[in-house]
Order: sequence, then C-alpha cells, then structure tokens
Amino acid sequence: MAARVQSAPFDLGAELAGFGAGSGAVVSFSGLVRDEGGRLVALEIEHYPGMTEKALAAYGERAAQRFGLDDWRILHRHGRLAVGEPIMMVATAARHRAAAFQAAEYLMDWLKSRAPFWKREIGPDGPGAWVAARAEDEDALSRW
Amino acid sequence: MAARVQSAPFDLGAELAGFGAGSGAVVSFSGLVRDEGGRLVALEIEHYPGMTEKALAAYGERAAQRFGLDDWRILHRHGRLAVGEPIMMVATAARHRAAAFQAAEYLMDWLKSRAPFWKREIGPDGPGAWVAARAEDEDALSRW
Amino acid sequence: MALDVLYFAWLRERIGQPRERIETQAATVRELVAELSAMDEWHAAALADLSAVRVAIDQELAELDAPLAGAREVAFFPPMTGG
Amino acid sequence: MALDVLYFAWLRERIGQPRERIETQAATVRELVAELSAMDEWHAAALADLSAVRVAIDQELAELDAPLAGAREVAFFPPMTGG
Repeated sequence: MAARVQSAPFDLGAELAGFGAGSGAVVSFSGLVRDEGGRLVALEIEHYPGMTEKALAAYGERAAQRFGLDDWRILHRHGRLAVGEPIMMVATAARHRAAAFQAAEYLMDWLKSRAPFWKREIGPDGPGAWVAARAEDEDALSRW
Repeated sequence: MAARVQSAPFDLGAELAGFGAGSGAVVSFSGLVRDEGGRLVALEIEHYPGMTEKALAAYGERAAQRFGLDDWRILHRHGRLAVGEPIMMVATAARHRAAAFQAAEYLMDWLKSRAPFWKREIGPDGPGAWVAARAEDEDALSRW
Repeated sequence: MALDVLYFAWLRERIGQPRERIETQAATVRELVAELSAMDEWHAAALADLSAVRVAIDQELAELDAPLAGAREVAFFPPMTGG
Repeated sequence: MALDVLYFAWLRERIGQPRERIETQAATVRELVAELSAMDEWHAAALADLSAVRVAIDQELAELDAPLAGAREVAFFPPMTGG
C-alpha cells in the first residue's frame, strides 16, 4: 500500500518482486515513453509537489476499498525521461483476477486525468509542445 | 510473442525485463497459489502435453490480432506448486493502455476456461479435491 | 479405425489409466462414448454425466456430435481450470 | 487575505513565474481569476480560456465557484496528462 513520486528510473521487475505474496491475482500496468515515430527524444514531466503524493495515495486507498485489494502500489516519475524509459507503474493484488484488473484500470483512469502531472515533448531540437489531454482519457473516468 | 509451458518456477520481474520495449503500455497478470485459509499446502496442475502449447499460442495470436498488440507472452506451469508460488502469467504490450488491458483480460478468460489445465488441491494430509470450474469464469468468455 | 483415447484429471482416475488404444467404427464422439461406456463400469461411471465432460479431437476442442473421420487422438477431460 | 498562487505547465510559462503571493478579498476562485486577469496581459492571456484551466485549493481539485475562505494556496494548471 504505497504511492511514490520520484525522478529516478525504476525497475518494474524489482518493484513487483514479492508484491502480492499471499494473494491470488496480481495485475501490473506500466507506461513507457514512446518515440512517436522519431518525433521525440524524451518527455519532460512536471508535477505539483505535495499535491501529487496526496492525490496518488488517495486514489490508491479508494481503489483498495472499492475493489477489496490485498495490496496496491503506485509509482510515478517526473523530470526528463528518455524514449523507452518507464514513466510510471501501478500494481494491484486481489483474491480474484476481476478485482485486480478493475482496480488497475480504475487507478490508471484516475492517474491519467486527475493526478497533477503535465507532459511536454522534447524533440531533437529541444522542448516542443505540451501534450494535450485526450478526450478518451476524460471519458474513461465516467465508467467508474 | 511466445507461449511457454514448464514445471519450473519463474520470476515475474525477470520475465518482464525488456518486455514491451518500444511500446507505450505494458500490462501483466500473474496468478499465485493461495493457501485458502490453511486448507492448501500446494496445487498439483495436470495438463495435456501437445495440446496445451498449441492452445496457448493460438490464444496469444488471436489476442495480438484482435487488439493490435506490439508483443505478448504467456507462461503456465504444471506439476506441484507450493502455496505462494506463481502459477502462470500473461503480459501484453500495446500503444495505448485500453488495448493492453483488454488483451490481458481476454487471454486470462480464455486460459481459465479453455486451456487444458486441471488443478487439484494438496492439503496437509495429501491430495484432495479437483478444483471445480467456476461459473463466473465460463460467463466471462461471453463478453468477447 | 485405430484411435488413441486419452483421459485427464478425475476422468483419468476413474477410468484407471491415462490412455488406451482402441479399434472403433464410431462415426461421432457420442458414438465413441457409448462404446467406451459399454466396456466396463469404470468407463461407464466416468462418462455418465456428459455435461461435466469436455472433448478434444486431435488436440482441438470439439463437440459431442463432431465426426471422428480421420481422427487419430480423442481426449476426454473435465472443464478446464487453468490460469 | 494572503494567498500563494501557483501555476503549472503552460500557464506557468505564459504568466512567467511558478508562484506569487497576493493579497485578495476574492470570495471564490472565479473572483480571484478576475483579479489576476486584471493585473497584466500575461495573466489575462493565461486565464482567458477557463475551459482549459483546472484549479486546486490547498492541493485538492476544486471548481471555479468554490469558496476561498480559509484557503492558503490556490493552483492553476492545464488538464492533467499523467500516466
């Protein structure tokens, strides 16, 4: 049961080692920086120190209650992230797979549209556009 | 793009190392042996050598086509598995999270009810009951 | 024709063997079940409730009324419990 | 009352600073936006289209008509793009 915000890279495998022990079903999601057909060399991720940690912990606790999780973990990076690097991960552990899957999707939908992070593209020539919010991400929240 | 059946344990973290490189969204599911309130010390998993490998590969390829996956992996163990050990895993990689989540759930629904594995409980006093198929697992297939 | 017939999980236990080779003229799985059930009480008991039995022909899931023409291997087993 | 006002992402860039401390009598976020917009053209430009602006009061997401009584920190930023 932990939310973490950090600039350092993380290793998904290491984060999942021992996670969900005693539980039956473990789901993980991780997001990686895509190169967008060569347009990107990195992402710069800004966040709101203080609010971010509180928001992630609140979403995690809400998911744990709603889906009866045995355990959960949220990790999100900020700063400059090169193409191919992991941006963030969530992991959920529950007795059965349906709860673990639903909780992971719920967490992702909330993180995408309600956690205070903003992505900016860094191209070969330097900083480019701020990534626009996707209507699908906003719509995804309405299912919960 | 690989399906594997083995009796040896596996390490989820090691299996996911480098998985989905170049993709944007990676989802993994892993199933672990629960102790069922102390009733179990292990599971014994029987399978149908030959058919199992073909079935897993077929489900993987079907998911890749249907959800446009960049990569997928299925690993399922057989033999005697102690409480807490990993039973199986699936991993999916796609451009966006919706496809990666859906493909992982699709694979799990097919594996649960259509891959030729049978679980038997091993209690403190030796082999016990064969695990009965759950109606929810059969129902889950109808959504695809 | 000669068929390899395989059994898994509790069907294997009730019948007492994991596989057997038989000679049959059965046209469908259902006809094969009738022949097997007539062999002895163990086959009969294992195959009594077909709602609890699944079938594969040459390692592909099949229905009870599927034709056996050309088949080399037929397997009977309970509903799967993988994952 | 004294308020810390924070800006993130392109709002921070357009306004030219990440935070400022202001004295205000604004009763709601919307009144605060009107005061800020009157300060200079950069504030006005950044806050012109409120449909593209999200707000947090004391690090909790809030609506434009939320009351500011007791607030110490108000933040303005674009729709979030985490995950």
